[in-house]
Amino acid sequence: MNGILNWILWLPIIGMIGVILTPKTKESLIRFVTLLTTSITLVLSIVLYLNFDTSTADMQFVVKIPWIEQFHINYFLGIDGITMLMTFLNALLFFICTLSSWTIHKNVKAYFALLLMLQSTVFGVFFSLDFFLFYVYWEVMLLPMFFLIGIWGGENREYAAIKFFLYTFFGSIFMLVGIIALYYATGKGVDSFNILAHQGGKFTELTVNVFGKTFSFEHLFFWFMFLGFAIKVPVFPFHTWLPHAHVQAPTAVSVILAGVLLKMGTYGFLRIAFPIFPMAAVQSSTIIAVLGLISVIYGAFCAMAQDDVKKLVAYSSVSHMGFVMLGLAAMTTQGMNGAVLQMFNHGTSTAMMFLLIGILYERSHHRWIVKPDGSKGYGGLSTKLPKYTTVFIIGMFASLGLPGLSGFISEALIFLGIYQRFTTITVIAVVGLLIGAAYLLWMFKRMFFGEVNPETEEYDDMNAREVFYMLPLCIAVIVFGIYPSPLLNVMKASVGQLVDLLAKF
Amino acid sequence: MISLISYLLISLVLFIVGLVVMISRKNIVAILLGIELILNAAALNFVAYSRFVTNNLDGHIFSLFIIVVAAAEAAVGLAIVIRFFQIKETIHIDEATQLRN
Amino acid sequence: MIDQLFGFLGYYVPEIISIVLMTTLLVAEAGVKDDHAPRTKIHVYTQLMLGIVLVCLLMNLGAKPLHIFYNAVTIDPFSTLVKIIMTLGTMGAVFLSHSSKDIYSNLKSEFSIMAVGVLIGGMLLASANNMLTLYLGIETLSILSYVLSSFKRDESTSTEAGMKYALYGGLSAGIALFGISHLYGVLGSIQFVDMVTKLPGIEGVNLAILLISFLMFFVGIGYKISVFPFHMWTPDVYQGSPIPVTSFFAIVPKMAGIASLVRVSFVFVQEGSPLAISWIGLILVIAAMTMTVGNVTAIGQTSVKRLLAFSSIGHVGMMILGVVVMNEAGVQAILFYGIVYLFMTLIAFYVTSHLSDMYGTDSYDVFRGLIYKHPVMAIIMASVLFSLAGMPPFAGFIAKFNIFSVIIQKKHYGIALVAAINSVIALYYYMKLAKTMIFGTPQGEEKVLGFTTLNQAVIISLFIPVLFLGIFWDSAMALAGNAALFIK
Amino acid sequence: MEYTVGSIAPIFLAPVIAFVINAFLGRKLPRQGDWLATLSIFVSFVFSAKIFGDFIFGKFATDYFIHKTFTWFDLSYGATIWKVDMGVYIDNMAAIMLLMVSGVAFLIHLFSTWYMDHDEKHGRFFVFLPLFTSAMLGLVLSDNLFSLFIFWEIMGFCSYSLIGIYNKKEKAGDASLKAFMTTRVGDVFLLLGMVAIWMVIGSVSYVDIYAAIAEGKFAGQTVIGISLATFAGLCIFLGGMGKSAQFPLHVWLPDAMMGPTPGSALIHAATMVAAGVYLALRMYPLMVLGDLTWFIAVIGAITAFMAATIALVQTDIKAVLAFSTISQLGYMMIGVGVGSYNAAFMHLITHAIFKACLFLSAGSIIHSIHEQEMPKMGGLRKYLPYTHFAMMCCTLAIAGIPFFSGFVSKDRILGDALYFGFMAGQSPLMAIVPILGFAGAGLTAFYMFRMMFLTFYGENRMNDHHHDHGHGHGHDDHHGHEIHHEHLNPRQNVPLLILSVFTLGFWFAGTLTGQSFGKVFGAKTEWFKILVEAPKVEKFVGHPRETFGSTDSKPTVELEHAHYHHQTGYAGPNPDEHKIHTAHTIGAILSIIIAFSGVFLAYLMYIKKSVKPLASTFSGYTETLKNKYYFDNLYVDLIIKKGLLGFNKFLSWFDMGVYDRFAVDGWASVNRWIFKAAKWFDNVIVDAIGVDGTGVAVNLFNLVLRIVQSGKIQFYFVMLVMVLASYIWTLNI
Repeated sequence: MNGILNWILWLPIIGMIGVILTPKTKESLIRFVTLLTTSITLVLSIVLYLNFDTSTADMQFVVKIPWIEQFHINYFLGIDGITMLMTFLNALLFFICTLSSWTIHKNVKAYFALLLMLQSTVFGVFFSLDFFLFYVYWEVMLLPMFFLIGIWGGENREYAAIKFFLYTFFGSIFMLVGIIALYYATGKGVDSFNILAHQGGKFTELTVNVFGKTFSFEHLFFWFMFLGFAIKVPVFPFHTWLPHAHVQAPTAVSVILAGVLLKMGTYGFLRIAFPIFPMAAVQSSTIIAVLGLISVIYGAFCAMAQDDVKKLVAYSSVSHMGFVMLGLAAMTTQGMNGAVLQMFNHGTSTAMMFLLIGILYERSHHRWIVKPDGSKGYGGLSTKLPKYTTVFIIGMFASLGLPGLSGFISEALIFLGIYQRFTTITVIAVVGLLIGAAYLLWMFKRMFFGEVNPETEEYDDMNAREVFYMLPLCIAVIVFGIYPSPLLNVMKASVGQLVDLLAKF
Repeated sequence: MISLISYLLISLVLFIVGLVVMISRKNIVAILLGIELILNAAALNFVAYSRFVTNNLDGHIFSLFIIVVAAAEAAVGLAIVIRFFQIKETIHIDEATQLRN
Repeated sequence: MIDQLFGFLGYYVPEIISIVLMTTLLVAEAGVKDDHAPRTKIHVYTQLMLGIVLVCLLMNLGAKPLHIFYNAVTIDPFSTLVKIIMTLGTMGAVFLSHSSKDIYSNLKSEFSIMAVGVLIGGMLLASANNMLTLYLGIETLSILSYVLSSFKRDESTSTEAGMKYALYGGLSAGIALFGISHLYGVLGSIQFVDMVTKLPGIEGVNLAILLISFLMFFVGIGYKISVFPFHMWTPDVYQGSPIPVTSFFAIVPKMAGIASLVRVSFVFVQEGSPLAISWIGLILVIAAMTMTVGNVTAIGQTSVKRLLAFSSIGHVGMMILGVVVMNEAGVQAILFYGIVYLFMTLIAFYVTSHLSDMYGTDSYDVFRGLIYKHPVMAIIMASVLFSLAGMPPFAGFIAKFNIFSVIIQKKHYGIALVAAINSVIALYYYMKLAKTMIFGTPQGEEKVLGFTTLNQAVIISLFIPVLFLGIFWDSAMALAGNAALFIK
Repeated sequence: MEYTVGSIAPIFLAPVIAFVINAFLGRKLPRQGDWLATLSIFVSFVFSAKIFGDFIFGKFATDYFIHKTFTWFDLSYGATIWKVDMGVYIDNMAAIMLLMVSGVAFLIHLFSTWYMDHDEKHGRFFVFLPLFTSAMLGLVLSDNLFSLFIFWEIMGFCSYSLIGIYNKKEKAGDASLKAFMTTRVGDVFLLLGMVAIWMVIGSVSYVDIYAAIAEGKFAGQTVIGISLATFAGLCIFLGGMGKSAQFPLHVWLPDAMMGPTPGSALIHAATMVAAGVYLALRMYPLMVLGDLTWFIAVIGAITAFMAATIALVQTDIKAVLAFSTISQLGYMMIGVGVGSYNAAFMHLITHAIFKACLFLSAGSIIHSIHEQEMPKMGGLRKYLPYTHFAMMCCTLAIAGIPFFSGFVSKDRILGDALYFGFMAGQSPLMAIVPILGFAGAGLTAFYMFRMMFLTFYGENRMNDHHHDHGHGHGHDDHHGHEIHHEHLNPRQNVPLLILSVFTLGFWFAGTLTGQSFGKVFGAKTEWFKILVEAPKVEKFVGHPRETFGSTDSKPTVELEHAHYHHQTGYAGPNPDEHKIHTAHTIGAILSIIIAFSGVFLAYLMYIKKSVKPLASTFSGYTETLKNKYYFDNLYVDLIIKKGLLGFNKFLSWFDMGVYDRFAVDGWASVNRWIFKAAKWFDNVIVDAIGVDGTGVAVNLFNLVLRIVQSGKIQFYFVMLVMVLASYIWTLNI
């Protein structure tokens, strides 16, 4: 069982090599190879889930191989509850994205190769427990994203790709400084790059001197890490790369971006920033909460103003990730669990939204709710595309947090958590819920109600393939909305441990 | 009795004169001469120091090497200047502003 | 006496072979007419000899450090490793010169002569152990470099470049020499070992003179490695010179200069030495300024050659950060960076040279849509650009990582931040080029021609280390560490 | 009495199953599965009836209740124990509610099978209706605010879907959006209040909340400055206001009539809108503790009166009913506020029945003549006799005519309101509660009979060939709008008749007049009054938590006949018993007089035509009424369109156009400016600095460097020497 992480991590790379070896002309074969790889990965991740021991918060399925002896850098993999969910989400979304990318015809080979590479790197980020390995994956992940956005994106793709790349790189370079500082703060010992070994607030007394001013080591490097992760989330002041990237990226990439990559930021907080710098985290939790609150409200308001439906959903993920930040800032059992659950649920629901927008885009070749000239972009879709409408309603209500669908429980938990520490913020944050419903329903009303547009006439309803790949998400959204325990039981030990740790400071 | 200081002063003067020549004169050959002046200042220093301070031959040898190097440098420099003149038909330094951002 | 002279010749074989090579080349060049075949022979011969030099150097790599020829030169793993890098750089440049159209065919073997000459100077400089050797090294490097940079005889730009280089070099060398002369006066010797012993006792006027003259002396090295503010000749010369020359300049003289900088720092700047106080600060400021100037100026460039030139300035700024920390780890980082930098620079210049040969210009446009014209070239070039920017999984990241690691170890967080910002800026302009190659749509549909399998083989074989050292870098680190061990 | 999952779950699950089946293969089923939905509701009706029987016919004591829980999910780890329990809480109130909901829902389903026939949305309608019913039943069954909130929202979703079911109509979309958002405003507050309670007392189960109130756990707790009880109570009541369309948030209910009439009957008349009142009743002790009763009463009074006035001028029959619903809900809130707990609940039940019946009758009219505008109707009495009968019963009931259910409940409420306003020593301002209440009662009688007269009486005002119908020989012409002479159709009329039977007063009062004597069907005397009481919180302290499968606890207290204190709702001897009695008597008399005068006025106006209709007399005021006091304009045009959207547009412009452009990319324009300056300064600068990412500073620096790099070698010399000098100077020796 121990090697399974290796398999999940490297299978996509094997698949990528397979894709590269397939001749350029055999496009269907290439698609098939990719699909095969992703589906095997999905199966493996389910096997992983079945063998996962929910009772313990320790790392499981650990793989540890020395890599660079001199620096004590190891090839060190392992998962706990939080990562388990992310792993499953990642496997699922890539499987679905492969199916949804069936309609890609430009440069198929390169596309799927990059897609598989992306999957492997994302797995790497979630699995790696060695700081160096983590950073390497964190950075390498940018390369396939850069090319996927830049080559298969919309008309303004280069700008978006470069912006995404630079923004993230800017954040992560600070993270690198932090990582190295930790390496020396722990005396270059055997565990200097071991993430787990750093955890538990070992650095509360240290101080550092920058440009002649003295800072607390913990605070300084907490904020360095914060920068790296907050840009990824993205939290309010660092969010502007997201709309560009989302609007320009092809459907599958938006799905991955919103579904998994944003979670890497919050995952970073859970695995690195909070456990390693608990004191700083607790002391600056108010700032995080305020930033999260601003993201919630600001994102929601901006989303409401959008005429481009994809941009709207992009801003909505700013808002929803703000909820995650609120939950993290709460640092209570409910808040943290809610945050992690929200990570998963937002993954599924937003993925649904982006996929659906992609499906619509393939038919209409535009994404205007209201065209720049003021005319309706769509209209009467619900009469024309009944199946599509049903799925859309499920996805939409899931992401606006309708009870009975997945989004609600996580948001409720986050509210319960945040209320205990920041009452006022909670009171303000409910506005986010309100607007969150408003922009989605308003969009739905403008797109789906009313008489059928002349151009809408030609659209045909979701075909079998599309239904097939939307189905798992619908099921996930509904089932985990009614019965979240399968998710919560997996994560609660790991989260609980973190909460207990933070409670000490 | 000529002391070390006077040698140093002279060499300093030479050095500064060389600098000034290089900075002020527009004639490339003159600038090359400025380089020579600076080198000679250094050479003078070496000899003086080895005479008055260190009492070993290092300085003398060094100065010999300097002379050789200066000759080589001058040769190459002049060769390039000649090419420059053949192309531009001038040796005015401000003509050499073709390379710039 | 005799054995002091000849006993250690064994360790000096590489230099000797190079000198022999240079002289033989001179003779051969005199012999041949203006046709291509013999030049190929000469080229092959050069490469062979350089290969032998390489082998000898590799054999020296294990040797304990020793000062030979009455302390004139030091043979230690450090200098040997630097020499290896330089030799590889020379081989690359010579190969490039042979294929490049930027150098007149009748001058190709002359290029080899000059290159080998510069290599000899570099070797001298790298293992210089007294002021005389050091000075001679610098001058040998410089004088031949002047010739190289003015290699396109009847192009005004090239000549102008050569002339500027000559004048600027002359001035810097002169100032350095003036400084050296006063150092000799104050410390009473030109042997490093003897000078160091005198250092602690210096005070008063002598101290002032010492400091000033040491600064002047630093000008000599500084302009060779073209650090701010002595870098100003660099862009013009790099622009004016033919591409093979530029690539050569970007590697060999820089490595030699850095080597001597390292040695001088380690010899003179020790505990209790009066220089120690100001030296670190000086290098810190210079490094920060250099990398910032290099990267920021590189942003604006449209000529890829200039871009690479400025970026090389930026990289030098990165490298000399390794000097700041004054320990083996720093030197190790520098050497590793040097190795990686060698391969990356060579590939970058290869591609640029070939494209500019083909299209007659080296502007961004010739790179537009390269992925469709020559996928292999484009992918390798893109990877190298990301590697230069310090992206994993390429070796450039490891090099950067090591530099960061040593400076943070000494808690220079401020400079670490500067370096961090710089690598973001660097990433930006490298990415702009990569973007042009991969996202851009080519104007013409024509494929890239004339990029022979040999060239491809060379590029790929140069690329392998860039990738390999990015993932399994411990062996190379161990090598560099071993070389750095005996620096003191 | 043993209750297991098997005896309770079907109430909730049967409709759910129907929903799932209809949702997935409804199209394949015969009649798109409407029979299945109806059947499922009947199943839950049977089970509810069982429970009702157990509770009402003497099996249990007054405040016996079933409370069974199971763990939904559990976040406990290590020392921290935290889990979310779901459960079932059934007391008398719940039992009655269950019977009402399932019964009414069943009849409405039955009616819908006729009404929705051949409707394009038939299938979809029968997907959402059972889902809604299950949610409503689940809400009644649930033992805590959390699950209540969940079902609450699901009902909101069903209402959204049913309002917007005719998705071709743009207005349907608007209406559904409006309905969902307006209720959502309340809902988020409800969530907030729930969270507040949860995090302080550690649970939101009714039982625990009551116990906490009794133990004084709320004492001293404050939220953002207000006492917790007030804050939470207010938030929860706001939720109720949203759902029950109380005064500021009432705007959505009239528009909600876009949906099919039976849907409106079930959701927007009988059950869902009553959920807000139900919630207020459940949380009554909290309201008392938070001293919110006066607020509830005032809101209720305003709503009751305002809606009644608006109803005066409506011409659409469904609109009249909609506003009457709002108004009646206002009465219920008054009842809650003035502490006539059981009257309020009774009114909820009676109103549910007669209002459902009214809507169904309206449905049967509309479906028969394809017309909603009352001025175009008239004289339908002879075509639709059964409908007329049913509707007349209900109108009598709602108008508060004696012997009808409406009188029984409303008169008690008004009586208590009278006491509350004048005798309970409240501030004189509270007098508006009874005043508005009675005024509203009169108006109600008036507009309801106005509706009856306009619809069923007088001459038929439809176009000519309909007149032919009037003369009875039009059966063979095939024009669009025929009035079929109504035959007794089991699916159309039987539900109406059944419902109309239950508009009689004695079912609820146990007597005909509502005064206390006599026994009916062996039910306890005045069963309603006795069985439904405000929860006596101290009884819940330390009550054992039961999970499913464990045995029930025995009845905790024996029967009590005492009235309970009006202001607190706590049991105990009441000092001013007689005052209340006088208040009730006065109230009864007053309301009878007012009701009859209202009816009489309507008669004069619309039958006798001896009094000119309102519209002509106060036309200005009529305009205001026609525009519903301009609430829609205020909300939609001003707040939403101008305020919110404008702000959002600005914000997103700021985000992309300002923040992103200048702070992040840093510089588009600044950059261009730098170039201009540079060109003008020195033609050194030839090409564009990069496109993105490095910020103004870098570019300025770049500019400087480019100027320095002038290509003049001697300038380089100067720089060199200067820098060297400056270095030497920094050595400061």
